[in-house]
Amino acid sequence: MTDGLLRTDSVTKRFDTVEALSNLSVELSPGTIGLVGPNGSGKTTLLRLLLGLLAPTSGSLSVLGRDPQREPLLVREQVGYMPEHDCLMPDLSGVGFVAYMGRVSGLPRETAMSRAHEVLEFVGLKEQRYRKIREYSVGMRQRVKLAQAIVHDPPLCLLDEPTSGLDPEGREEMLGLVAALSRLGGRSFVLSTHLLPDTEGLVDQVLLLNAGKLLAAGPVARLLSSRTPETVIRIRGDVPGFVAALSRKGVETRTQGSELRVVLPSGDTRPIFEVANETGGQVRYLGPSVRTIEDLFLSLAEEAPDQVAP
Amino acid sequence: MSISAPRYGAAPVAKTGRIHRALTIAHREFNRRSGVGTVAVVTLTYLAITLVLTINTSFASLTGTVTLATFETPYSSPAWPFLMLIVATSVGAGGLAEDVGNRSITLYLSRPIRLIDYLAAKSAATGTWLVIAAVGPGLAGLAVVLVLGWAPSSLVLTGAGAFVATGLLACIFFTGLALALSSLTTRALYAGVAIFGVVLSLEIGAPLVSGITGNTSVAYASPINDLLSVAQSAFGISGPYATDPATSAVVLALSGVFFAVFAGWRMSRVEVVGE
Amino acid sequence: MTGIVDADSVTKRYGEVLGLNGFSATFPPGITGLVGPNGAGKSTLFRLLAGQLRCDAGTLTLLGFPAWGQGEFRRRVGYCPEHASLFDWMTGADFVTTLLRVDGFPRAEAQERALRAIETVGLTEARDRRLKAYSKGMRQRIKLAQCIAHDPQLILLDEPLNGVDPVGRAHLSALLRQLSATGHHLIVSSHVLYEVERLTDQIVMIAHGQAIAQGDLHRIRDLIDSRPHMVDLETPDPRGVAKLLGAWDHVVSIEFTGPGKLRVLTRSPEAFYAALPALVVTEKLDVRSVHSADDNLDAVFRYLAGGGR
Amino acid sequence: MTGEWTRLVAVTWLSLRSSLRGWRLAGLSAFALIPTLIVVSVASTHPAASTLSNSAEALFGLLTLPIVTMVIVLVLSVGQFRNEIDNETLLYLSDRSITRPMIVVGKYLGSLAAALVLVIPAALLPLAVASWGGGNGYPAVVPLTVAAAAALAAIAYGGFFLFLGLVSRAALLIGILYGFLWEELVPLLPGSAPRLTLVFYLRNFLSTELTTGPLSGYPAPLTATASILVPIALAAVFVVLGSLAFRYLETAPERESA
Repeated sequence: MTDGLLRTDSVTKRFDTVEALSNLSVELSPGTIGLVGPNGSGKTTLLRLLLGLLAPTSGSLSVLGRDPQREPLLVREQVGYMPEHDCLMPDLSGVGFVAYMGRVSGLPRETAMSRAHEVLEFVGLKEQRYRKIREYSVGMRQRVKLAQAIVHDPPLCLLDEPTSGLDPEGREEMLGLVAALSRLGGRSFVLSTHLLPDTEGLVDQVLLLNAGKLLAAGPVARLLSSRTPETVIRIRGDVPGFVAALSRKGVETRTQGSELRVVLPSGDTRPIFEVANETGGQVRYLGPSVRTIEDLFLSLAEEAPDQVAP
Repeated sequence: MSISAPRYGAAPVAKTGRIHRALTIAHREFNRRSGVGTVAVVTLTYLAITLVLTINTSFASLTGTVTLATFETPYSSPAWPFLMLIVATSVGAGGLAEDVGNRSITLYLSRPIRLIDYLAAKSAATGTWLVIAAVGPGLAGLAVVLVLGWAPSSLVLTGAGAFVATGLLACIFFTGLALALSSLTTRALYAGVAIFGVVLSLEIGAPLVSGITGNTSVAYASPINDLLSVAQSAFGISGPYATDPATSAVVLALSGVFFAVFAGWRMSRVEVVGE
Repeated sequence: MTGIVDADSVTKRYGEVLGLNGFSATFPPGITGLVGPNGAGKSTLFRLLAGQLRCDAGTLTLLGFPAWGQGEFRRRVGYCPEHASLFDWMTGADFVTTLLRVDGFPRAEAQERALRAIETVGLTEARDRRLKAYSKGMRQRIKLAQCIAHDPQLILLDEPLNGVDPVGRAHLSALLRQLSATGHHLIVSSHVLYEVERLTDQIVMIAHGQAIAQGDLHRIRDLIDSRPHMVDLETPDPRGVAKLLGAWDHVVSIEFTGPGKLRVLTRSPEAFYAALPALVVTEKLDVRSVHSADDNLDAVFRYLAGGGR
Repeated sequence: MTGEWTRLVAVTWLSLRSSLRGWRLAGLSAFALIPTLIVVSVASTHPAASTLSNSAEALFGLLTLPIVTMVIVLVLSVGQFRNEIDNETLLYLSDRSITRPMIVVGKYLGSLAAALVLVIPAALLPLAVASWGGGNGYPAVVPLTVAAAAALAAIAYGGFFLFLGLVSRAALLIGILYGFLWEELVPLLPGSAPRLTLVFYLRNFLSTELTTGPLSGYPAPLTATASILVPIALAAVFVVLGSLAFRYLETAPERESA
């Protein structure tokens, strides 16, 4: 697949005096893409530019080979959009709403209706699809928003903070839905989030933004490789004592939340159990650290906010 | 939760065109307005206008003096402007305001339609309701008159033409006004207050000014005055209205279009915000 | 025993929907985490405490005062609501100052306190910008500023970490710990357990409108350990390790789940983890990884919340 | 007690400022200017002096009082509580140490001040334009009475609409129906039915104070004092009712999570 999915060419978008995006140049191929950055980093602006809802102040974009400024309708026929904020029509039933959005996207009435049933069943709203949207909970609303974004079977879906406001279970389910859709193949996703763990194991490419500037972009595997392997330990018991004892053995630890991170020479875990045995600590978790997108983001954001990674 | 992915039917379907998409929006907007309130107001309009029309025609037919002017009687009642205002408020005030208020405007704009399609659809829905309320009752009354044989069919036909002409004009003006005021707020009822306030102020102010100053062109500023002037002329009455009916008609139509364009301008700026 | 907040069989219904259903808990001094999924009743409890709602049944007191009522004691309470709505047309400094004035502070003092609170939450640069232009994270922080500006004894924070990015989250956590260190009592709700875990040991768990567990984390950890655990081990010699572990009487079963992998089911996780290091050291085993999906708060939470259904 | 005073001033000032801003201020100001614009356009044609001053005065009874004042007070007062309950910003006030009646009074005074800022010029500017633009001058009693009637209208309608917005979701709709149908149509009825409208007392007041001119012809069976006291008493009743209602009112939205 050589066809580019998205391409931005030194795109800058300014609102009055605020530069929401600065000189952004990326090229992404089809797949599942994580658009990651803190709030206000320009994620929503980028999505709106891709939809042709905003015009770039300078630079140019292409979505599925088309310029969203010049051919907005052709682009939007190929793209599904799930906005971050609440945007539903409370007076419609779930199925009525999704079918309606399908028809506005150009589906004939019958097709729209049968697809609305299908996608609502898929997002887990089979039972509630005839109820009015105003009675839906936060999680159900989020699912309806996803359903309306995929009802017209677009090859590209832009999902803006799909896990926003959901509890862990709801988040897992929402991400599970996206994973299931992307496994089907043939469809690309851009998933924007400020919760970095959301993207783990789900996306194959990332685009990291901070304050409107590109931190890094490209395949996850490439970005995550290239660091000394660490081991993660979780200890129950006298943690400071454990750390001190380990340090006496010449192994330095880094504390991250409730976890300890160490670099073990040649991956030998024995010192850990020895120290645990001495200090009476329990080894509740032991395993190699997987370098996460969160680590990557934090280290890149600290290192050089202005520098564009390869 | 079991996950079974959507299959999306068998073959890719042929997409419908923009007109069809706009019609879908119009249809939904029309249905959304068919709540109890609107239906009650429109029913009231039908009852009031149809009754006044048939009762007056029946009296006139007793004395054998049914003319085109007889059919104009509903417009002479002070209730008529109020009815039009209430209908315009209940079918038009929410059109854009509610979509901006619950932010579903974002969904419309992210679909393969243009803003103009969306606005045209909204106008069509509001306009259809207004036509139903402004043209329908007159025609219904005339149908009764025709069935009961109180007036010759040629006269009834001319009367019908007059109702259609004035009703369409009222529809153009109030649709534009409702859209414009609806685009200024996120709450339908504020738009409703504004519709009442603007039209009633003009209705009181314009004749006053033109009466005192003798400057008849000021009277064109009152839409109700314009509508009544057009109606009287359409029904063949050389009435008390000092305005030229043709000019009044042009003023109404142009201001309706102007308001609609203004609404479009407002909506085109609604979404242009940062995160 | 009375705490900072005492709830005794508090029930709150919204029409037919239950918000709280016989919620009883005592919130001790210091930071307490109120943890539960969306819809569990966290926001309902906060709104009751903030005097926005009235209990249908039960008693709820904060600082010894009934929660439904106003008066001077409200100055000793700060509330930071979950949702993001603000007086969008005001500037940040204006917003906080005005609310302090509503609390009866004279103008000069209100301004001074507002600036201090805004500095504390790190918004000094943005204080003269309109709230409309604030990002989600900034809104969260200005809400916090209005909540702490009058130096209240009790601070109620409904999902303060929601929508805040990792960097901001670290700063905010530090601030909350500092507030607690300076003698403030905090009740912090979250649906993300590990966030609260980093903040405090005192937890009240809520599900379906009821407190399903409360106490310090160790007690809740004991709850975790009171259930059987499935522990996955990685070692180059799974059979050898299995033979040794099989001799322990609390080990129920051992399964070989792949090359170099085994899964141990133990009835007593506490005993298992306590004995494992000694075994590894004395038998010179090479255990590369230890992992159990049952050993975290999420697991116990699912277990407890599921039981309440 | 100084604390109470500070609180009241803070809420009043907050509600005044939130009432007069943005598009709403622009719209309402434009609205308030309509009578003045009308008088300006009349004056520009140089009519007879008495015609000009009479029409400017008459305009107050025809347009400024029943429509312009009504719209301004309706929009400003109904939203005081309703919008803040819907936007969930009311809690920033109601979770503080201020008592709830004080919030009601503060909001009433704030919205009243905002209404007066718009309504008094709307009432007086047309008279001023008429005097300067070639009309007869008015005796001092005319602008004073007109301003007092406008203020009285703001006081009375403001109290009622504030109360409506506090207790009803459909406050604006009820307000429209009351303001444009009840207050317009009931005065047309015979007998003592018009006494059920506020506009009756306002007109009574105008006609007892002014003995000549277009505003002197309304039915005036009551004394000036009575016609002043009734609207003020009504406003006081609604503010007190609002304070009582607000003490028992839950100000959070009726659901668990937003």
